Amino acid sequence: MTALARTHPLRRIPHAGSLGMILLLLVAGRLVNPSFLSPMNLWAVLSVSALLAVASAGQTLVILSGNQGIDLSVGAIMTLTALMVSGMAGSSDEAVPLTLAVVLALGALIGLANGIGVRFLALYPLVVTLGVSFVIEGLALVYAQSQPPQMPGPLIESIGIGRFFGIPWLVVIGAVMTVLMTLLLRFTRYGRQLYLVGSNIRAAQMAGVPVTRVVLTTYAASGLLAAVAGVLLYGYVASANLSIGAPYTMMTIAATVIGGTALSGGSGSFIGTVLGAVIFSLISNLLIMLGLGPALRYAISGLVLIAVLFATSRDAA
Amino acid sequence: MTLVLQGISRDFGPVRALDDVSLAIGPGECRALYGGNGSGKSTMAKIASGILSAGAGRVLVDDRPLARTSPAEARALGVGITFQELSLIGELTTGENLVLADVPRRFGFLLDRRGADAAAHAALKRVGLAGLRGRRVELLQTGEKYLVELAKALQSHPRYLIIDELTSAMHASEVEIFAGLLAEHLAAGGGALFVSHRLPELRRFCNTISVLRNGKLVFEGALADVADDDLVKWAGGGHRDEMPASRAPLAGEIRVQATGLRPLPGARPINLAFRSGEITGIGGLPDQGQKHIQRLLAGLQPAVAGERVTLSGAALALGDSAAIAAQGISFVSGDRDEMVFARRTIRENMQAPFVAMKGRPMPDDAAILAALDRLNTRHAGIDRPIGGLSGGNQQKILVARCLLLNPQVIVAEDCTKGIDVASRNDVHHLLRELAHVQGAAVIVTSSDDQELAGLCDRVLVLDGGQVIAELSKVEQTLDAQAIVSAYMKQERAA
Amino acid sequence: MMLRQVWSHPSFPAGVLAVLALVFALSVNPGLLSTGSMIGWSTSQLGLWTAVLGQTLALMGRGIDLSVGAGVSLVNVAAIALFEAGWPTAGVIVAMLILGLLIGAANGALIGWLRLNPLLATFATSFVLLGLTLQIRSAPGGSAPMAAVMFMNGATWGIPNAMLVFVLVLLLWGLVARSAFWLRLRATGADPVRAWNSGLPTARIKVMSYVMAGFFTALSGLFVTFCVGAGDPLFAQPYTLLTIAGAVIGGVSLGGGTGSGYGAVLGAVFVGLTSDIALGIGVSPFWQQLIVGCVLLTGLAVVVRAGRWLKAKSDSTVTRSAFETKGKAA
Amino acid sequence: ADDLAFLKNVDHGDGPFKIGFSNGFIGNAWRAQHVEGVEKAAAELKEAGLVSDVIVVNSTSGASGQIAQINSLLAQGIDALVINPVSAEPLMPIVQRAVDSGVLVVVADNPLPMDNVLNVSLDHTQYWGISTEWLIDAIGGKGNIVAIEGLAGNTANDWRVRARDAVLAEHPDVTLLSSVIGGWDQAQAREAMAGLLTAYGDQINGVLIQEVMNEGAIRAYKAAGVAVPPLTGDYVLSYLKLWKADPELQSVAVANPPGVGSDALRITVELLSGGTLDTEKLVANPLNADFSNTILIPEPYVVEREANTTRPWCSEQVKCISLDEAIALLDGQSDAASLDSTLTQDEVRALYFK
Ligand SMILES: Nc1ncnc2c1ncn2[C@@H]1O[C@H](COP(=O)(O)OP(=O)(O)OP(=O)(O)O)[C@@H](O)[C@H]1O
Ligand SMILES: Nc1ncnc2c1ncn2[C@@H]1O[C@H](COP(=O)(O)OP(=O)(O)OP(=O)(O)O)[C@@H](O)[C@H]1O
Ligand SMILES: [Mg+2]
Ligand SMILES: [Mg+2]
Repeated sequence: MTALARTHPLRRIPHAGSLGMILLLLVAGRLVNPSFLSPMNLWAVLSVSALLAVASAGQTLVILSGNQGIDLSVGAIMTLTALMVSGMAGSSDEAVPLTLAVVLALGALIGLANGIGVRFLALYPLVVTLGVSFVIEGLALVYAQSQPPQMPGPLIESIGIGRFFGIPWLVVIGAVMTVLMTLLLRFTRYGRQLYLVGSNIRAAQMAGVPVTRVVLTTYAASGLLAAVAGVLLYGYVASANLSIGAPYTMMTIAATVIGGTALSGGSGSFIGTVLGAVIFSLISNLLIMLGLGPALRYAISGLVLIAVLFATSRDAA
Repeated sequence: MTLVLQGISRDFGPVRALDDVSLAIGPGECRALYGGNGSGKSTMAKIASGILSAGAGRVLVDDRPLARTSPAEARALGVGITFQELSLIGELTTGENLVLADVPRRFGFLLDRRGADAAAHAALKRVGLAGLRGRRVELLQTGEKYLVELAKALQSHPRYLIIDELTSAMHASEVEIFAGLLAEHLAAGGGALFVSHRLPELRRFCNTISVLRNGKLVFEGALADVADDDLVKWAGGGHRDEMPASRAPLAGEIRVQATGLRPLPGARPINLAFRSGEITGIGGLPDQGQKHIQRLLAGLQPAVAGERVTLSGAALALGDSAAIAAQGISFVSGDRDEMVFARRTIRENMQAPFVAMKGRPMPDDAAILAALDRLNTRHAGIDRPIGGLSGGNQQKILVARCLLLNPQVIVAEDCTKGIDVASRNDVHHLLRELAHVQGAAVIVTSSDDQELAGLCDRVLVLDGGQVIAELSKVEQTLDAQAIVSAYMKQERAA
Repeated sequence: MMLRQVWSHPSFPAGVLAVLALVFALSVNPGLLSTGSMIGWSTSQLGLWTAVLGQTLALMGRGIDLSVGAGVSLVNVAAIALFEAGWPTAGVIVAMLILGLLIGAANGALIGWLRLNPLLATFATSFVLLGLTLQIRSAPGGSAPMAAVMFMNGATWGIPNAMLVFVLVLLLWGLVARSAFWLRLRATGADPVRAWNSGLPTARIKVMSYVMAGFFTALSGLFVTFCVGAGDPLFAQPYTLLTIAGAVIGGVSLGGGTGSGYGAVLGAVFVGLTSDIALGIGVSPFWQQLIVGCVLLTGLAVVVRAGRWLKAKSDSTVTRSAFETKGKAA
Repeated sequence: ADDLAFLKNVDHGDGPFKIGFSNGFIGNAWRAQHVEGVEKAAAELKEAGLVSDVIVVNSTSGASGQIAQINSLLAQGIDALVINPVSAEPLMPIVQRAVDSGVLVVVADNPLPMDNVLNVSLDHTQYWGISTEWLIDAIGGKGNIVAIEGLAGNTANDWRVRARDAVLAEHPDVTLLSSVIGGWDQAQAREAMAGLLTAYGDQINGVLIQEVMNEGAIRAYKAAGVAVPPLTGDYVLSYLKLWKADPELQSVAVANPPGVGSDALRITVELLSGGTLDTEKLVANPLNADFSNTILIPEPYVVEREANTTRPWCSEQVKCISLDEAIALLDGQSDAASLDSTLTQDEVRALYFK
């Protein structure tokens, strides 16, 4: 990467499209309302972005893994996790560690089930994860019925609104996740194998990459990271219902792709996804500020999304 | 009445693939297009047929300009092309593929099934495959596919036929069918542009030649006027492969012992052994089980019941390519689609096996560059995506990777497919060094019997999954003629 | 030979599945066979059955359409708005078909010409369409002409008119499936690069596939309008995922190029019956969604696997017989 | 009273009766409580020998799925059908068919604009009307407010917005700065509130917001470190606790009881069993004033921190209670439980029948 930048210092600014888009949105926001750039609003937008970025972390891995990889169960896993944390941990912090262990393990298991469907049954990822999401939604309903949501305890509470040296915890967590994910993708064996598998799965197999392990790990990690995002989402809003995670499925895909990860796999980075999440959150924030009615807001957000896609992620010829 | 490519230039990013190249093909003329890997032959062919746009220059078909980058328009103007990577769509039937570009219709929008079938029948009859028009292309055998590709190109009755390495994957009898059709086409006043690395074929089919080197036209004239040595020199290499009498192979121990192999479904099981320090070729007609043996050894194919392979005495985990690679068997194939990480950099491609396996120190840039230099690989920096290199150079990188790995066994499946003579020599030298100096067991196949004969110490000829001949350089029984007669005898007997 | 063509057809598993589901639904609830029930069932499913054909067109060209639901809803509320403005039925139908073609053209242009990713492009257009829908009508209401609604909810010779109408839709689909365009679309979807190299105008074909999908979206919206007789901005939202699930169960490949509209309809029939299965088992309402989810997941997995297995089996018969004839000839 | 169109199918003999209950969607605690209430009432009625079976189904695919499910319920040969419609108008043809086939149809929660069904509706005019009036009062009769609505395109939301606008029309000194959608989704609401806070800052004197989303909105304020202005609240226990724990929070909760489902079921059974409806209790259909076929279930409680019974909306049916009383009412239930009010069979008889 650095060597690349050396060869083409100007043409190779990483994420130039996304950064330009963010600049554009900030300028537009400033024009709409001077307080758009106030620290309060920026922290609010960054918190939302961090939540979306964490939710998109698993999606990024899955999309990087190529071979039509996509995870449509992210939203359902987030819902189930939020409900479970709410139902199990209750209003005290004592049960939080155990609850976290359980929901993260469950998330990873669901992801593993996706991976098994993709790798061993050789089904399209879209089909498997869509089917699994139907089942998870059903499970969430059954769970919520037997163990109704409760108010969060102080720990979860502070994830959502607390600050760490003036920085919202969500943003801190997002930043840590960004560092971890970048280390994972760039420097670990798994990360480098993931790019190979996503770039050309047959070639990876021939080079001796343990493809099955990589694919299973990727989907399991996606489930686990979706569970992490579910916990954060619960912290963000402090209550849960059965459709709370649903919007995140498509949002994570959009953030990942806007961030420059090719839907065909094998190229992209988590930083890109983070920028994609920021773009997405800025658009949403800007549209709320414009004070538009629902109809116009939907229509304009669609048009802006088209423009962003056009600017950041056209398919190659 | 000519196909004229005038002053064609074309850049791919920083690479100038073609630099002011002109050529013309008249009626009845078959022009050879020759040059080293990456010299711009395929690019030229693609520009002539409207698949790529020319950066500068123009294409005139019988004085009518090819105005847009559009294969459809080139086709309408009378240019037909066969692609080395084929333009057939596997999910469709052979018949459907043939009528695709020009679907017979009723009422303007409905598919005229009878008309389509008749058209497909007529076209396929010319290559002797009329009976296969209801079969999906993905179920055809390799040679059949190339014949269908040819039928498809001829289907629009082009005046100019562009053939990009069609014959390299064909078996001799299929080449004959091609030869007949080409002669017919030329006799009817058509012209042809023939791209190949195989000099004997060029001499057989063509009367004129254009030679490219680094995207520039270096020679144009009658083929009879140039000697093979000149061609090879132009193509970029220093000398023609004189097949230096290789040192007698180290009388190595048996490294790979395979028992109970069933190379073809239902065939009788066979046993094979491969020694260290020896290059073993597996020859024969296409699809006689060569692929199964090689892929089984590489762990890319699950074992059939009873199959067992040991490496230096230890059983291999058949079907597990990662484990087998870790045990020291490297696989390299000429099919770049399944070997190359096109979007990733050259460095990552070189390092892939090290990333895949634990416990091997990652080669640094110096080691990578040294390995690439050994093969005279042309590249613009190892942190550029490998996909931007020509096919031949990509291929060399894959072989150079084996050099870094220093494996116990190398399984090479037609690994010099479509690379120029000079590069081929580089690869051959490297394989010999790996075997004869470093003591690896090398197991190769090739679509070119000449190559097998030159490269290998020993060649096993397969037919119907059985070894029907074992030819050896030491015993002086090995030459291309011997390989061909071994399997031809078998075919005639059948 | 003929028999093999039946069981190796990509829609065969979906057909089996749909029949099984139907038999099960009827055995637990025989009343479903009455004309009245058939009317209720067919009017509730007609929109979905038609919309899945549009989804099939998009999938066939290696695309996808996440705006189906929003598109059907837009046509629905726009039609009602025109009725309320006093337009005659024929005028509304023509206008809505044009609207559908425009929706499709917008999707097609983004995907075919501007080369946006189909999944995200149609996701984005779904927002635009939803916005337009809410602009026209912010809540359910309005009414379609009584005569048309009565007709759609009626029966002729004991057969629900909605089914008869759907037969016409299938005939129309028959024209699509027999068209030269369909062959070119399959080629484009199966392998866009090779299709282009073969001389097909692949971008235009993709655009056309969405335009035609838009036509079926419009038909679906009109059927919804005439079946329910009112406008509802959210009515067809579930169609998006249901049509994808239905098409995939029906043997349409997400990779483009294979599958059939009839299979997709069978898949949609199955998907529509899943809730009856939950009802038939008579479980607690809180478990129903889980059961439906499991049935759908199993359906998706089993059908895709079974379809592939049958295809492989059929293919091996083909290649084996090829070996045999070759052997005989020699 | 026998000429009432919706009563023409009440005669199904002596029973016990078979009843289908079609619930539109089941995705939040309110709906869960709603369905649970129905199941509980059903069990009781079964015990009493009044009904033989109550088949409860949810639609997992919106209105179109609900139509199919009602169709299947009809095919099972039911005497009466109770529906909580996903949306009203699209269900009319299938409901018409149910009526034509002799099934008694009672519509719970959201009404249908038909004259041959009995609507047992919640009063959404009250829900946001009272909320709006309270908020206007809380900000002193003038100032600026923002609103966060439920799901765009939904019948109940639309009804509530109309009620709000009617109240606002009478108070020209109160400006609605912006009304955005929150989709009854906590996360969306928090994001929306954060945006509104940035856009209007301290101009906002009050926040008008529907249920489910309130905690999200409050969190937006807390995260921004800004004091929460008067804000309309939720009627679930978790919100009431949160309100109780924050003495600064000025709020109100108008209960929208999920028990309307069981009430509707009980009314249905009473009708089948030959009860004579007290037509005095019927009001005009909220969606079509020409029909008088609706029982409006009043919002049973309006909760303020200190009970204020002098409010104009207080009545015998709309009880004005204090926060502590409300919490006591939900004592022992889960945090997700809504403030509810259900009638017993005797109460139903006494209230709505002669
Ligand atoms: N699509 C492409 N993108 C980038 N570079 C390309 C592309 N196609 C060709 N090139 C470059 O253009 C040059 C000429 O390539 P071309 O394929 O025409 O060579 P060739 O003569 O066919 O070589 P070979 O014998 O290896 O096939 C090479 O340097 C190659 O790297
Ligand atoms: N994704 C890609 N990006 C950049 N260049 C590419 C890409 N795919 C192919 N090319 C270039 O296109 C040209 C044609 O590739 P291909 O491998 O088919 O070579 P060929 O000339 O047809 O075959 P041969 O190497 O056998 O002569 C090559 O120069 C290759 O480098
Ligand atoms: Mg070439
Ligand atoms: Mg090449």
